Amino acid sequence: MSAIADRPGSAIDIEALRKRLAHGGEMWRSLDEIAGAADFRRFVEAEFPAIAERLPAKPNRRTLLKLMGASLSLAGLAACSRAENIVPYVRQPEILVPGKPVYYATTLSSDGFGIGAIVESHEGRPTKIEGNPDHPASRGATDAVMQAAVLTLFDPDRSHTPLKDGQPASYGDFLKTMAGLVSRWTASQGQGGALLVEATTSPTLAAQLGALRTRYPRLKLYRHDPLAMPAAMEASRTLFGSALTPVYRFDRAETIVSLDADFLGEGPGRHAYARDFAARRRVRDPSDRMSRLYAVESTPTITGAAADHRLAIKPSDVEAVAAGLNAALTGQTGASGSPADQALMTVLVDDLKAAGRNALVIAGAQQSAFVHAVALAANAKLGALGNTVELTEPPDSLSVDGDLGALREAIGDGAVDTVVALGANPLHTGPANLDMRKAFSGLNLLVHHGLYRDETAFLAHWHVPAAHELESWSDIRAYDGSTSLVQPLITPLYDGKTAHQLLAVLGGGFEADPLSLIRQHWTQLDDDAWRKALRDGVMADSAAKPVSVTVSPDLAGLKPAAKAGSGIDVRFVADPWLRDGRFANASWLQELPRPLTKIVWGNAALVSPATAERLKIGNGEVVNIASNGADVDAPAWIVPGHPDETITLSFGFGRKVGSVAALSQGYDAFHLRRGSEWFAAGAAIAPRGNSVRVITTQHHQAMEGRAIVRHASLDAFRRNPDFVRKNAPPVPTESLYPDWPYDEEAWAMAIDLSACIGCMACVSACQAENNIAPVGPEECERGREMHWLRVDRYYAGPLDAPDTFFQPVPCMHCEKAPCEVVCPVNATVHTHDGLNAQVYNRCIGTRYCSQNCPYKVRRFNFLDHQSFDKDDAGPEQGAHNPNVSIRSRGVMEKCTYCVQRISAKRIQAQIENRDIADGEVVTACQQACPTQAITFGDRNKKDAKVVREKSAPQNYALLEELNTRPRTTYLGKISNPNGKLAKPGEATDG
Amino acid sequence: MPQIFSKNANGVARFVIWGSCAVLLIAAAIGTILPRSDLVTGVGEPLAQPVPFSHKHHVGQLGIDCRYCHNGVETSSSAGLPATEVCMTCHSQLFTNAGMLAPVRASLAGGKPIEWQRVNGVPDFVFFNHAIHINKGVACETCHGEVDQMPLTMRARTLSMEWCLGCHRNPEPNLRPLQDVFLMHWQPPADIAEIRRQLIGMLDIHPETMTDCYVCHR
Amino acid sequence: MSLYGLMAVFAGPEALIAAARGMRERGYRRMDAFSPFPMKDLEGILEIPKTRLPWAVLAGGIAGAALVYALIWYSVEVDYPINVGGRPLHSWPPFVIIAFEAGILGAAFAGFLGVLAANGLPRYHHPVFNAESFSYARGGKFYLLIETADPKYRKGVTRGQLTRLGAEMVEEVEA
Amino acid sequence: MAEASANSPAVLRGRHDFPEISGRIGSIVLGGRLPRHFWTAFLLCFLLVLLLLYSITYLIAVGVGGLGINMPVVWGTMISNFVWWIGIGHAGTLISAVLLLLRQPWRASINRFAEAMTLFAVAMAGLFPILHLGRPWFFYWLLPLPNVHMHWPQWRSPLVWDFAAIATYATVSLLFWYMGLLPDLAVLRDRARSRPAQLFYGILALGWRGSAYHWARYQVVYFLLAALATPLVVSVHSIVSLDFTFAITPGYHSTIFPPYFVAGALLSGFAMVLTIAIPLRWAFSVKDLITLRHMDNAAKLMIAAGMVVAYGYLSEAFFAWYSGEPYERTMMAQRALGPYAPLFWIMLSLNCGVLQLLWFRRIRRNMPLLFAIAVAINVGMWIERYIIVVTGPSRDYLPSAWGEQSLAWLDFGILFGSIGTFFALVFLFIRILPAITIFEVEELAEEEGKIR
Repeated sequence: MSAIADRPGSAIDIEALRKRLAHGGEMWRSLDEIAGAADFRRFVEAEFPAIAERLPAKPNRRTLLKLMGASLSLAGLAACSRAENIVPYVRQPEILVPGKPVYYATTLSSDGFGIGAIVESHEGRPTKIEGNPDHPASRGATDAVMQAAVLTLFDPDRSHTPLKDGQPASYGDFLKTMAGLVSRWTASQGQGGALLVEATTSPTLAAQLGALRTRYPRLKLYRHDPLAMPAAMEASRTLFGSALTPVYRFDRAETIVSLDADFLGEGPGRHAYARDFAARRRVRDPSDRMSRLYAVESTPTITGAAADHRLAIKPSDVEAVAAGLNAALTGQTGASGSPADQALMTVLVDDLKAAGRNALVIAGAQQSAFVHAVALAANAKLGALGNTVELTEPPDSLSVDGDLGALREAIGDGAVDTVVALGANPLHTGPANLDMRKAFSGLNLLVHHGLYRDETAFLAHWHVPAAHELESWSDIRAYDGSTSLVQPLITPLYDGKTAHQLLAVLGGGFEADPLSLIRQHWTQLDDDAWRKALRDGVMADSAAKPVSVTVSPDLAGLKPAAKAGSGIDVRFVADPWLRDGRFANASWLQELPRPLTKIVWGNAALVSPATAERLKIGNGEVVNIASNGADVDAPAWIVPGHPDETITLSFGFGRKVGSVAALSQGYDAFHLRRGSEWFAAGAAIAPRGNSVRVITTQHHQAMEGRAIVRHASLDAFRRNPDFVRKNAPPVPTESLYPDWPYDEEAWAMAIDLSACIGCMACVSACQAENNIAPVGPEECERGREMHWLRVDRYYAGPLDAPDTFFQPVPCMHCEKAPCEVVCPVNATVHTHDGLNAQVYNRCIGTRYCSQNCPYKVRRFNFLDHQSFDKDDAGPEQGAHNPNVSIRSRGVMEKCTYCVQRISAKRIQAQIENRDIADGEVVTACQQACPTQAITFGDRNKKDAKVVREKSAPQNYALLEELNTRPRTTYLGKISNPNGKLAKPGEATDG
Repeated sequence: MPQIFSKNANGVARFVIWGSCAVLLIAAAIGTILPRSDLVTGVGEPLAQPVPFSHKHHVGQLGIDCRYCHNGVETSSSAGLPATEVCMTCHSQLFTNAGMLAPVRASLAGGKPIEWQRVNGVPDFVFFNHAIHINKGVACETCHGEVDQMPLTMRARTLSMEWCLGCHRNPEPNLRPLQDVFLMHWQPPADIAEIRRQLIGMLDIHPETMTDCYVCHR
Repeated sequence: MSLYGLMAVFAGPEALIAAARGMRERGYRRMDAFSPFPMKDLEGILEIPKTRLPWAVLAGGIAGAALVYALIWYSVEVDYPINVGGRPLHSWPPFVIIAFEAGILGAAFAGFLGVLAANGLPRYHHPVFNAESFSYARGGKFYLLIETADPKYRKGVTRGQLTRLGAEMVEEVEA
Repeated sequence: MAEASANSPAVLRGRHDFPEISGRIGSIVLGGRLPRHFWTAFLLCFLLVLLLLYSITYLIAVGVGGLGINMPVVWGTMISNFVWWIGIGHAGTLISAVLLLLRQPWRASINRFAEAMTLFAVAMAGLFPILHLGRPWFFYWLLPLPNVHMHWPQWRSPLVWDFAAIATYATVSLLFWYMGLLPDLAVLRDRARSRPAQLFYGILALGWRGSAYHWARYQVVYFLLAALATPLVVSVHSIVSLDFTFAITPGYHSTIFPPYFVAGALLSGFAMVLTIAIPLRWAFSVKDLITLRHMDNAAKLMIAAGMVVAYGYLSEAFFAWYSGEPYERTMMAQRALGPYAPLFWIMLSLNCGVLQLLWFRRIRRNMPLLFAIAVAINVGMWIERYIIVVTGPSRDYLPSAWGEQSLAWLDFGILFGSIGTFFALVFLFIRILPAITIFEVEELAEEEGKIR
């Protein structure tokens, strides 16, 4: 009941009103702090003169948000004026028919690895990313970061022009400087020169680097990848003498043991892994089998949430567990000291042995070489090596002279005086203790190549805008080594250059054309093969071949590295969407709730309930985390199931550059990092006493004993297949009203809760497809976020080791829709095929429908989130889907089952005078889902997939006792715990 | 006491009462008629175009098919405007230095598109699809009128929701055999009623599904 | 200047009633009484016919309800049938509510307009206002008007009778 | 019966004659015989009117996002203000219509301003459903109009019923009120000295001359209107309550609402009558026309209505428990113990606690105290409406969607602005029209034989 302490001024001036509207105190703190900083000032003046004037005052958040939130209309409701210009082509491209989208295959980079994508393009405007079903790393799935690619492409904050010492300069001048550099290097064989690259798998890039190094033998090459996880390589190097990377085959795995591995949420293979993992757990009939997952983890992850048995321990204890596992498997005694209780270990080991070659032990990528070695040894021992695990040449192998630390030393002792940084932003992502700012300041020449005018860009003597991956020609390899091409969807908006071009420049190729650079590398492809590669989005059988190896049982002398330190362990994680902060300026990603915490527009320090109790801290209370010399202030956030005496800090926030990034809060965990390590033992935590707001989109975590997510163990399911009816309210059988006939199509959706891993891909896909406005932190804090589809997260069972459930909640499209009868203006009504249609232009905003929606899936435009003026609309409007109306202020909106897609398919079918085939209409959420948890189709088609799903015994409708007759139904969650272990929380919360 | 009001006050009162009733009625009538009148809908009022393009000449006199310029009409939601190239296919030969075509030549030379004024427009929250109408036997003429009589293009129908629904509820009277949809001044054959009844079945048209909101609003 | 009638002023209600009754017994028909507040007894004495306005009110109510219900029915069944929340097109219970309100409205209007029409109001200029003594304002005064149109009206006689019936004063009212 | 006996004071004290009555009442208007602080008080109200205008402009300019509402609680003060004002409107009609039918003599001297109060309250109430809209400028889409975009209202929606009910209620109250005014307007017309006043009241009086024939028809129709207004007034607040009852939201979906809303309306209505009458009779020294008896009866009616409301609270809670529905139960528990608990308990203590004081005659006859209680009840009833509006959706079916709304300055700006506007209108009414029915008081005096 806190009234917002915000007094109106005297004059009634709309602009002033808008400004005063809902600006939070701390919201701007971050901006004010840096307002003084010279480089920021320069950035602002160069970028937003309008804001620059306002800086001393409190800027108008909402104009700002408009400046960068993808929020502007292509199809504005206001554009009804008579005098409207329409502009034809001068020369119309062959393939292009105005009004018909074109689809191209390309590949997007995820921490340097490729994930195949199909990009929808309207009149040459990429608007939507879909997964490429033929690409091994995508299998048709996407994730939030991929979806946001179109947003970052059109982000007006992107670097527009080259900068010389922070001042706009011409690319020609840059080339002159480079010419000088090239001649110097040619003379000195690259003496004193260094290249700084980030994680990459591009064969062409590797080749170019190779060529450069042969051209300048003294040229040094460093790689800075803040999210690098080198342990696996180390392990394989020590074990087999060669760097090999594991590729897992979950489609073959029966018993899976994860040693702190978040294989569903992290890593370049996550989509494929999730697909296979879910496929092995799809149960529709008591006779079906399903795999079992034991997860040991040092921070809550969606993998742990999906596990049948989960053990949360300090990161430093994982090795002990690994040792215990190793001992148990190799039959040694002395699994003592393992924090895992014996019962679990024995059951786990039995299951592994039973599974034999179908067992799978996975080591967390962040974990130490020892854990990896144990995992490899275990798999080898069980015969799983070559079956569920294949070892291949790592696609990102690149022989470098070292990492950022090495570069720092080289600069320090004067070996390097010129650095060309490609993409990397070490000033933000580098370990604090290196003090790269100081090091770089001493350089003769620092060239930075990146998408944004980030921290490094402002320090650099020369900054060159990079081409967005949707603007670039390149090539890239996937987690399994398969190679695919990256082709541009649009010519560079801001005349950005690809990394290949820049390397070519360093090699003296000043006029190099981005396409030919790639094409040259692939001379072995004839034009047909090249075109095929482009069309398919992946090169046929280019995946790396598995290498057969033998593991020495003694783990080649690898020993546990970490000593179980006293004090609190710090566990670093990369933010699932912002990664190392490179996507901090994407409002979609900022506003996408984190899978487990549901936190948006900031990050928090996650702790377990017990630890919080011990430290007497509550949610949002600021704590100071001090670890080897550095310290950072962060708001605490209590997460049930978080390991005790451990605190999870996430990278990616605390960015100060970029107008969206400036809106968000959060701390910069890189301050606490020393090298590339992922754990720090013995941290000290001191409550500060004050607290800051942490914005979350879900405030209540328990199901209150309601039959919302209905779940059972596999055994329970076998005993009682329709467990979803057990201790759930009875279903009304008849209605007061006669049933309405639906004799054409009857669209319906089924969501398999066993398959849902809560990765949020569906939500971001929905946002991209349906032009859903980001609303910014204040509005989110007020609970006014606009996502049509939300993924509810519930906890059940004991506080310290709860079960975690995810439930995607779109509109249920009730046949007896409560929302419709209360709308006074027929703005929401039913269609002949049973859609609960929402007519934006009819809505007057009584909000009665939302009031009467038991699922609360409707979203309201409380404020003017989307402007219709195409002229002052920034480039972001380019990302908009032209087939979906932009909703104005004061209008209700909600999930439409992607009605624009239905209409498109229906029109197509009707033109061809045929029925709509099953699976022809695919909703955005369904298409993005990596585990195919969502099925959509025509309920009237007897053989439709959705009908098969809904005929499963565990099919139920949310709140079906209300007799709203939802078209969206759920398949109850079935887990597969080992009967020998009493699973906590199994009985509760039916 | 003396009269406060003069004798004719009663007359005035009566006049005021009946007068206000009349005013109300007239206002209601205007409110009903005006939105449907050409003043508001802009029917029959040509817009000034950068190039005074005459459908009368190109369609009526030269008999160029609609699809020659509006080539998306059968396949796409948008019928499409002719690219400058298309104009120049002929005008590189004919009227090569006619003054009124200067903007076209300039456009091709400068690669700068011609900015036409939209004549037949619907609000942005209305999603109209040309292809489906053409493929279901709704002729160009039906909505765009007799463009071959238009020296300057003008709106021929109100394009109001009322007008759209009129046909969506009962499409039959507006259907033609598919081969005739691009014809102008089409004379229905004697047995048109029968043909239309067949078309409804043949083209699988379901009027009951055509008044759903999302047919136009998405 | 023709004469409209004779206006007799009485001190109190009782006097007026007595006078009215008296004049009536003397066979006067065309007369009217004016009082600051309604006086039931006068109705009988002056044989004021029972008003038929209640029927007008009833008719108004029925008309209002019927019209609105018909409009609703036309809109949901004929003009634009839509499936709203799976409810029947003709969901009469909610429609009745609106019809009820419309009925009340119709009845009220019928009553209000009816009474004005029946009373011939507004009538800003009326002969009785010509009477010097007639003021509806000061209250306390009660008036009896005998119209010249009355067959038994004889100027002197009538005036005498009124005075005898206790009129404080009798005044000629011009038409 | 001149001297009021202690236990039931007379409805009319002292002896009067007709000129005196009409003179005293009329002179308030004509002679501008206003108490000292009349205009200062009016000025205060006028400032609040300005606040209302500012707030509305802000609301239209910025959008309903300026209010504290959010998901899931998308309804807020706009709705509770609406229900509150409508409720206040009810007492007026009840006094004037129901008491007229029941031939309660004590209605005579208070019905006029009670009716005026009704009108102004309904006028205020009428604002809120429109201000509440996300796109207020389209409110007329609730009407069946012959437009080209083919929309009809969705007749099943309680909001459309509201629209019909409020419109009817406002119109009928206005007609009823105006009809009651006719004779008094005639009085003012004839008493008026200045020509403008004569014309003003003359035109409004429609040439009323008190003919016996007119009185006869007038009486009949006036009673008929009263007979119409009585079911109307009940239906109106029942329909308003259906806005909630019709919804399946826990805490809304309850059959007790219609009677309990009507009772609540009377409670708040009479509270407001007292809030106006007590200062009025004091300021204009008409204590002998508006007597203790009126105050006393109003207070008694408040108790009666209040007890029904209390029963409403009780049965709401009871049926939430008795239904066995987890949703209803949780909602109810949360209402009493959750984030809105403080409001809830304040409401109970005011509407059920403070109310009980009225059992004591000494308190009922103690004007300052009675006034204070009336104001307290008004506050309590507003809170009740707010609680009903917000607690349901804030704790409905899916816990994941639970959340509370806040109150922004705008919420208060509009609420207090409307209160100020209401009183400003009351002041203007008192200044321009007779606040006490002249002809009925005279009739009363006649019947009670209190004529000198």
